[in-house]
Formats: sequence, structure tokens, C-alpha cells
Amino acid sequence: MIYLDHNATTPLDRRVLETMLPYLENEWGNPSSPYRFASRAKIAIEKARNQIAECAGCGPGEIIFTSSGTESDNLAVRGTAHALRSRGNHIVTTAIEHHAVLNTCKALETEGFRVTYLPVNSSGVVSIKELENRLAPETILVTVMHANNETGVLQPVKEIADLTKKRGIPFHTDAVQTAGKIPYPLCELGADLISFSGHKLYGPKGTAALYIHEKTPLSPILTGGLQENGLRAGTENVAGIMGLAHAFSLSAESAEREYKRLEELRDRFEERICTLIPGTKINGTGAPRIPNTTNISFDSVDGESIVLGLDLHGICVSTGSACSTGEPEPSHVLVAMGLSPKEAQGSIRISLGRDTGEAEMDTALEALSDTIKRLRSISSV
Amino acid sequence: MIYLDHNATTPLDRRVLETMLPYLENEWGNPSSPYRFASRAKIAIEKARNQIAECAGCGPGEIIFTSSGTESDNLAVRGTAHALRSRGNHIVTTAIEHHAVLNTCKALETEGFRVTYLPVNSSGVVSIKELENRLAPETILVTVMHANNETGVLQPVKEIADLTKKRGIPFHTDAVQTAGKIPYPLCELGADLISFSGHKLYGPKGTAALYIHEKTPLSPILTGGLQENGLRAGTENVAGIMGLAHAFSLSAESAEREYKRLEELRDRFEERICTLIPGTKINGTGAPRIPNTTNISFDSVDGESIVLGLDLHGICVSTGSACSTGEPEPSHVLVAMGLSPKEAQGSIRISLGRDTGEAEMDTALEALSDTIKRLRSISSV
Amino acid sequence: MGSPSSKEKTDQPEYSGPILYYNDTVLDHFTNPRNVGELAENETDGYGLVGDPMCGDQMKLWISIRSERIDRIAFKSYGCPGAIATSSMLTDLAKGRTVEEAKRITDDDVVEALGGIPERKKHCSLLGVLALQAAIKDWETKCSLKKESEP
Amino acid sequence: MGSPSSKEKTDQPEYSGPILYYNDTVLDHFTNPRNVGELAENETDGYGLVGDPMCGDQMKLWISIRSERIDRIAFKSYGCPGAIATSSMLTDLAKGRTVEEAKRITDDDVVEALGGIPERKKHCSLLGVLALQAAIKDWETKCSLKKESEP
Ligand SMILES: Cc1ncc(COP(=O)(O)O)c(C=O)c1O
Ligand SMILES: Cc1ncc(COP(=O)(O)O)c(C=O)c1O
Repeated sequence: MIYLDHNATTPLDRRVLETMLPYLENEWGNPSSPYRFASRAKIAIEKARNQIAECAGCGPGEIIFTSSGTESDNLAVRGTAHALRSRGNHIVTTAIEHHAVLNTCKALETEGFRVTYLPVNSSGVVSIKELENRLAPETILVTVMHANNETGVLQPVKEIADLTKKRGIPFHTDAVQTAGKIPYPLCELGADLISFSGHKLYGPKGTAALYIHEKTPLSPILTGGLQENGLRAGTENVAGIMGLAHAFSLSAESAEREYKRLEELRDRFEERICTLIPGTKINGTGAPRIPNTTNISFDSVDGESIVLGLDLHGICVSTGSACSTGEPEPSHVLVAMGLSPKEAQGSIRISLGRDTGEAEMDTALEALSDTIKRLRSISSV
Repeated sequence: MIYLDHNATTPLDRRVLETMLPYLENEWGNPSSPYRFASRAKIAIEKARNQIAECAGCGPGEIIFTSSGTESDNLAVRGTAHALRSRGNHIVTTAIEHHAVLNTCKALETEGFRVTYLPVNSSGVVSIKELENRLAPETILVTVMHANNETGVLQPVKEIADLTKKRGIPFHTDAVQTAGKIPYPLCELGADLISFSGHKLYGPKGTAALYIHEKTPLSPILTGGLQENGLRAGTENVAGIMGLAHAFSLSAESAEREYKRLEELRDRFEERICTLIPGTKINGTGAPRIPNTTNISFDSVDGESIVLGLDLHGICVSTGSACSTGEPEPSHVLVAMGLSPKEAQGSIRISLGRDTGEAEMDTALEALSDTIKRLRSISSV
Repeated sequence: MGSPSSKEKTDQPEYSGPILYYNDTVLDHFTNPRNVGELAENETDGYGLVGDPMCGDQMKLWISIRSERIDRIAFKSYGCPGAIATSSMLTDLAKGRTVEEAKRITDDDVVEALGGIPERKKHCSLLGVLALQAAIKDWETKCSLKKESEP
Repeated sequence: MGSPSSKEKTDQPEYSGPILYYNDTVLDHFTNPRNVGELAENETDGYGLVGDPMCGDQMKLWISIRSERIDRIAFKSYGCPGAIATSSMLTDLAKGRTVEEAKRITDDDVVEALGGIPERKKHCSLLGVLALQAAIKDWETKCSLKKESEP
């Protein structure tokens, strides 16, 4: 199997599993329990928090553990909205956010919040000017993702952070697709709230975190016990937290090397595909992108058919974000970039990872070329 | 170590870990991804759902996976409140709920909901008559726990279900402390919403579920992708879900046997402790209780000191619910049962489990007797 | 609450999500679609075009009729695997049938012949059926025109 | 956002939760408290009672004074491990000191002597200090009464 869908999920690093096992086998105490056996679990998760804080460039008290990137996004967006309800009711986001942010904003609209969905240009980038124009006195949150999961296109997050800081507006960025991939500490993004998820960086599923800058007001969305500084109730997934921390620090270590390596692989692949297969267009090339992602539109064929064609060759790629494959609609991201529904429908996402080398990309290229040829020979358009 | 705090958490069953490992090592696909490799993960979690549904006595579509008992409680309580906001704003609960329900009700009060906290009698049981009297036309949810985590006292949940069904009011019960312990299918409780948690039944931390009777209206609290039938967004903790299902069915298998065994062990322990240590009172004995739990008040000593004294003997017990040990206040449960703050302060919870036998209970009894004697010799009261 | 036994308890739930729940027959028709291609204009007795690629699948279908039977059939299809496989199966079902028989082929027949298809792809099976009906209609119209133009 | 380097980065964070973060000295004073007991009434120069068991910890403390020094000291304590250990340590610190020195013992001194105590238990260390001050006050009052009653 050649796995080229690392933006959907990644394999669990063996070293990370080794770190988790003792907490599944022996150290199963409840971190909140009042005896020494259980305190070992508590000490462990606080060490994990320190480890993450060190890699992210923040204080340990600024890291909250959650169960998914989605939960981190929900906590950031709902949590800010509810904490600042009395100050205002306006939220600024973009049209290309992951559904975890987008659908949360939509849910907040039913609660009386007003949401501005900023457009993007044809490269998939939001305009800082436009964003600035839409800020209002009642704006209580700006949430703009770092890298888009479908295209890999990066948003000008640092610039947005400078702007929101000046205006005193909390700024959240969904860094689920850049955490572990970018070669600098996450907190250098300058956002007040940063989401990231374990299973996207070779860590376990069911683990994620939210960075919360110390002065940022936030209401919890899960209430109950006093875990996670009162911001996220529920018995901690100790083994998962240990795995997340180890995975996060391993990714941080290799990020710089991987960044360069994947960029070369991807760029070479993109070049060759455009030569080899006519009627091909790479989406988002006009903008800075994370190096592991390429999103390609093919004339006259349907993305789902390409995905299945490749699957039958033992190659895993996707049409877009994994969690929306239940939906038959064309990608909201590509449509926001100005693609026609038909172009969007003819697109696939290939996302590289640690286990991707030249051989894998060469095989994928051949299989892709075959599949496209075959499908076009059937195609009525 | 003698572990007598199974209401706080339980060790992970080795057989359950074996079930989880393949999903950590090999089957790490994202269940929502559109290729056959990932579909194996999707098929696996649907099998897990079927397995749980079979043991619980419901349809697979009525089981939603979450990340903790706390999240299940939040989803049930907030989810119903938000779904039925237009129908009414009144919630009925009890004074002895777990903080996952209690603090969620308190949070809903700040959103304009009105909450009735029913008192309990000196045995810790809520009155059905009182409950019925407090139902109003605008009541949209009744939430009453099945067994209390501190005392093991059971509430008349089936009777409440009969009542709420007649009145057409959704009824949630927090069965975190009874799932896997009672020798009949969970859904026989008759509630519309039932919470349970993996780590309380020898399953992994970070896993839980909510039973939702098919016609029960519910708003999600985590929005995003379409996972879990749109009721709980976020990439699924596949290995955790597999573990939860296996742990749940293993507990169901052994529940009847364990119920009897633990009841005998506990009753014998309670008898002997009252003889051996004067100034001792068992809380909740006037009511039906789950058989693994005993809550004991000792005159003139402080619960935390007993817990530490026992810890130094290698015995793990607790003062109350694990997640509230951060709080210096006396147990809200015991105070609701009419104990004075001082009596409540002098109480500990001993909760038995699969690994508890006569030898463990005998050793614990001796250590407890020593500790109480020693502390009383220091005590100023 | 309904009684537990009244609830559906199946070991093979219907998945609404991923592509991969296509069965082997569907995969075969996707990989080796039958009757792909076009008929030359002079060989074509009826032609049907349904669907709009701007908002979903599209299918083109050609038939030639001999003795009131579908003698040759060919299709081209733009769309998802469901669309391709159901189109292929439809042509297989129609081939050799009398026109009257072919008219009675339903989307359910196509799905049944494939041994099932994921729920959210069921609508695809209508594409072929409609294309075939359009092609037959095209042929019938031409026939009646021919008859009218006959002396 | 502050610069990363300005953030606290410690490998031994202060935990606010579980009991178990008591260090060995605290555990020792909890297990083997020093100077536990009572002084007989005729041996007692000063007695202090602080705290209310109905809403927390309580401590009783007895002292006998010889040459302006605390000659003997005894306590009984109802409360959490923090209360017991800090009470014990307080008596150890006070024993043999002059009354003036004893008066200057603070809660911080007690915590320091124990090598630290969990944050949420810090208030316990005040219990002993207040009990000692009450006992000294009791002695001083008795002294001044004695003086007054002297001719
Ligand atoms: C950009 C982005 N945000 C959020 C998420 C959701 O994260 P999780 O799958 O951990 O819920 C994803 C993953 O699908 C993502 O790519
Ligand atoms: C009755 C009850 N409800 C809810 C919970 C919370 O469950 P979890 O620890 O899985 O968040 C607990 C466990 O502490 C409990 O005992």
C-alpha cells in the first residue's frame, strides 16, 4: 500500500506507542485520585504538558488537552464566543475553514452571533485588508486557519496576529495541518488560541490540544470536574496524552528536514504530472503552501472515480477532507477559490508524509496517469 | 498495592488491550477516508457499535461514542437543553449528581435555564413524589443518576422513566457507575439518554458512549464533520472505541457473578468494620446500593488523613469523587444526605473490583483500624 | 422506548460514508465497464443524454435497434464510480432485450443486478435508466417521423 | 503574547490536586508527629485553641514556660495531613525558643522547615502559628493577672 493521505491521518509512530504502553498496562491510575499510585499518572501528564509547551514555545499552563482537533476548534471558537458574549457578538472567519470551525460558526449564528466569512483569492488566500475592513467594535473573535487541509495553502497568520493584537481582539488559528510540519515553534504564529491534533502528526487518535495564551478569556464547553485548569472536564486520556506529547516533540525534531525533503518530492511530482497528463491544474500554486500537500484538478473526470481507481492500484489519496466524504457536494474550499463545481468535482488531494519517498511518488504518478487515461476514455465530457 | 478505588478508575483489562493494539499498530486509517484500507477502521467501529448495542439492548444507531463520561453527560444535558430550548427552559436534577451533570446544569442556568435540584433523604434517595411535583409544563429534561459514585446508592430510575415517559419529558441517567456492574441490559433502565464511560469498566481512558433513544431530540456540542451521525464531530478514537466495546461486553458477561461476589465481600467488610472500629457509620445503608461501594464516616478524624494513612500502607481509597479532590469542601453528596460538614469531612469511599478478594479486604480492614486509632490519638476533637 | 428486539441488529450495517463499500460486482463494472464507447451516427437509432456535469454526473447512451430489439448499445459516462458502474450494468441489462422490455428496466433492477450499492449512491442508478429511456424515445420519435414522412 | 522565554518552564510543576505531593519530611511529620499529646493542667502555662472542626481543621496547643523559654509543648490536631504535619513542625520549631523568638515564627517558616507543602495546603501552616500565639497570649494574660493581683 502506498499511503498518500497524511492530511487525513498518519500512522502511529512506533516510538510513540512504546511511550503509551506503560500507561495502558501499569500506570492506569486516575490523575485526580489522592494516592501516590495515581499521582504518577498526574505527574506524567504534567511532564507531557511541559514537553509540549517547550516545543511550542509557551508556558505549560497555556496547554489544554482535548480529544480531537475538532474539540480544540470548538473550545476555541465557542469558548471565546461564550466568554465574550457581553462584549460583542461578531466573529470573523474565512470561507475555507475546516468544518470543525465552519459548522461551529454556523451553530453560533443560531445563538445570535453574527459571522463574517471572508472570501479568498484564486490562490486560496484571505486578504488582510479585507479582514481589517470587516473588524467591528463588536468583533470578539477572529479565527483563520493556518494551512488549509485540502490545498495546503498557508494564510498570513502572523500578520493577522499583529493586527488583532493591536485591536485587542482574540485570534484563533487552526494549526491542525501545520503542527509538527513547520520548522519553528507553534506559538511564534502569535495567535491567542492554536488548535492541533495528535493523529495528524504520528500520534494517537483521540488526542489533541489547544494552546491558550494566558490572558485569553475562555468558557469551557465540557463542564464537570476541575481537570485541565477547569477548562476541560473529564478524566484524562493519560496514555493518549503521553503519546501526543512524544509525537509532538518527535515531529518538532524532524520538521525542518522533512519540510525540505517533502517540498522537493512534491514539486517534482507536480512538475511531472503537468507534463505527463494534459488537462491538469494544480490548485493554490500562487500562494505559499505546506510542502506535503498537492491538490490537483483533472478535466473531464470525477474525483471519487480517481480515488477509487487509485485505491484499486493500492494507492490511498482523497477527494478532500476526510470528514466530509459523506457529502456529495463539491469542496467548499475549491469553490471559494473560484473553481467551477465541475472543476472542484474533478479534484483530488495527495498528501505526503514521513513514509513517502521517490519510489512511492513515481508509482503514484504512473497509476494516476493510467487511471486518468482510462476514466477519460469512458468520459462523456 | 491493594487498589480499592474502582469507582475512580479501573485497570485496563489485558484482553481489551490486545483488542486495541492492532488498531494502534496497523489499522490506523481514518474511518471517514474513501479507500479500502481506511474502511477497515470504519467497519471495525461499526462492529463495536453493534457489540455495545447488543449488550445494552438497543439498536446500533442509538449509540454515540464520546471521549469521557463527562462528555456523555454534557452531550445529554446540554444537547437536550439546546434542542428543546423553544419548548421550555426547565430542567429537573438532583443535589447529588456527579459534577459532570451538576456543573453543566449550573452553566445552563447562566444561559437562562431554570434548574430544580431535588433533595435526597438521609439514605441518599430522591423522592419520586417530590420529582413529580416539580415537573412543570416547561420541563424539557429530567436527569437523575443511576448509582451515586460516592455512596453507591441507587436511584429509582425505572420508576422515573415510567413517569417521564407518561409526561413526554426526555429523561437522562448517568449510569457511569452502573454500566458493566448491573446484571441486566443498560437500556432496561428505560431512560432516553444513558451515559457510560470506558475507564470505569476496565476499558481505556478517553472513551465513553451515550445511548440516545432513537426519537430523542439532541443538539451536538461538538460540531464539524459528520461523524457519529452528526451528533459528535471529530476523528474517531478507533483503538479506544474497539477497547470500549470489548470491555463493555466482558463486563456484561461477568456482571451477575461479580455482583454477588462483591456484595458478599462488601457486606462482610461493613459488618466487621462497625464491630472493630467504634464511632463508625456506613452511609446509604437504608437504600439499595451497587455492591462494590461502601462509604464510611469515622468520628473525630479527617478523610484526607485516612486516605494518606492507608496510602502509606499501600492501600488506595478515596475521599469521594476523584475529580473533585481539588476542592477542599466537604462532599456535596453526603451533605445532601444530612451529614454535618464535619461528618462528611471524616468519610472515605472504598470501592471494590474484579481484583478484590477476601485477603485484600482483610488487609484493608486491619490497616484502616490502625490508621483510625492512630489519627484519633492525635485528634483534638 | 421500544423493546430491544424490535431494533435492527445487523452485523453488516449499511454505511453511508466511504466509497469502499462498493461490492466486487460494482468494482468490476467500474474497472471494466461493459459497452463503453459511442455508435457512429449512421449506426445509431436512438441517442440519450442525461445529467449535467456542472452539477453532478452525466451519461450519453447510444442504441441501435433490430427487429424491435436493442441490438447494440454503447455509453459514455462522467461521474462517480456509482455512476460508471450502474451505467455499465444498465447497458448489460438492456442489451438484447426488446424495446418494451428495456423500457421497463428500473433503477432498482440495476441496483439488484449489481448486488447492492451504497445508500447515498442509489440515485446514480437512475442515470442509466433515464438515458436509456431518452434513447428509446429518440428512436420512437424518429420512427414516427419516418412513418409520417412516408407517403 | 509574551516571549516564550519569559514563561515558567519547570520540570516539577506545583500541583494543586492530589494529596500525594507531600514530600518525605511532611509524610514523616504526618506519620510520626512530634510533641503530640496534652499537658496536665498544672503543667500548662499557656493554652491555645484555634480552628473550628465544623468547617475545617482544629488545633489545641499547650506550652509550659521556664525562664522565658518554651520548655515543653504539646498539641492535638484534627484535620488533613497538612494540618497535622504543619502542627507537628510548628511545635518542633517552637520548642526551646524564647517566647519572643516563638512569637516571630511565621507560617512561611513552618512551610520552609518542611521543605514545602502543596499550594492548597499552605493555609494549614497558619493553624499552628495561631495556636502558638494564642497559647503565648494566654500565658501573658495569666502573667499580667498574676502581676496585678500581686500587692
Ligand atoms: C484543518 C483541520 N482542522 C481540524 C481538523 C479536525 O481534527 P480531528 O480530526 O482531530 O477532529 C482537521 C482534520 O480533519 C483539519 O485538517
Ligand atoms: C457518576 C459519574 N458520572 C460521570 C463521571 C465522569 O466520567 P469520566 O471520568 O469518564 O469523565 C464519573 C466519574 O468520575 C462518575 O462517577
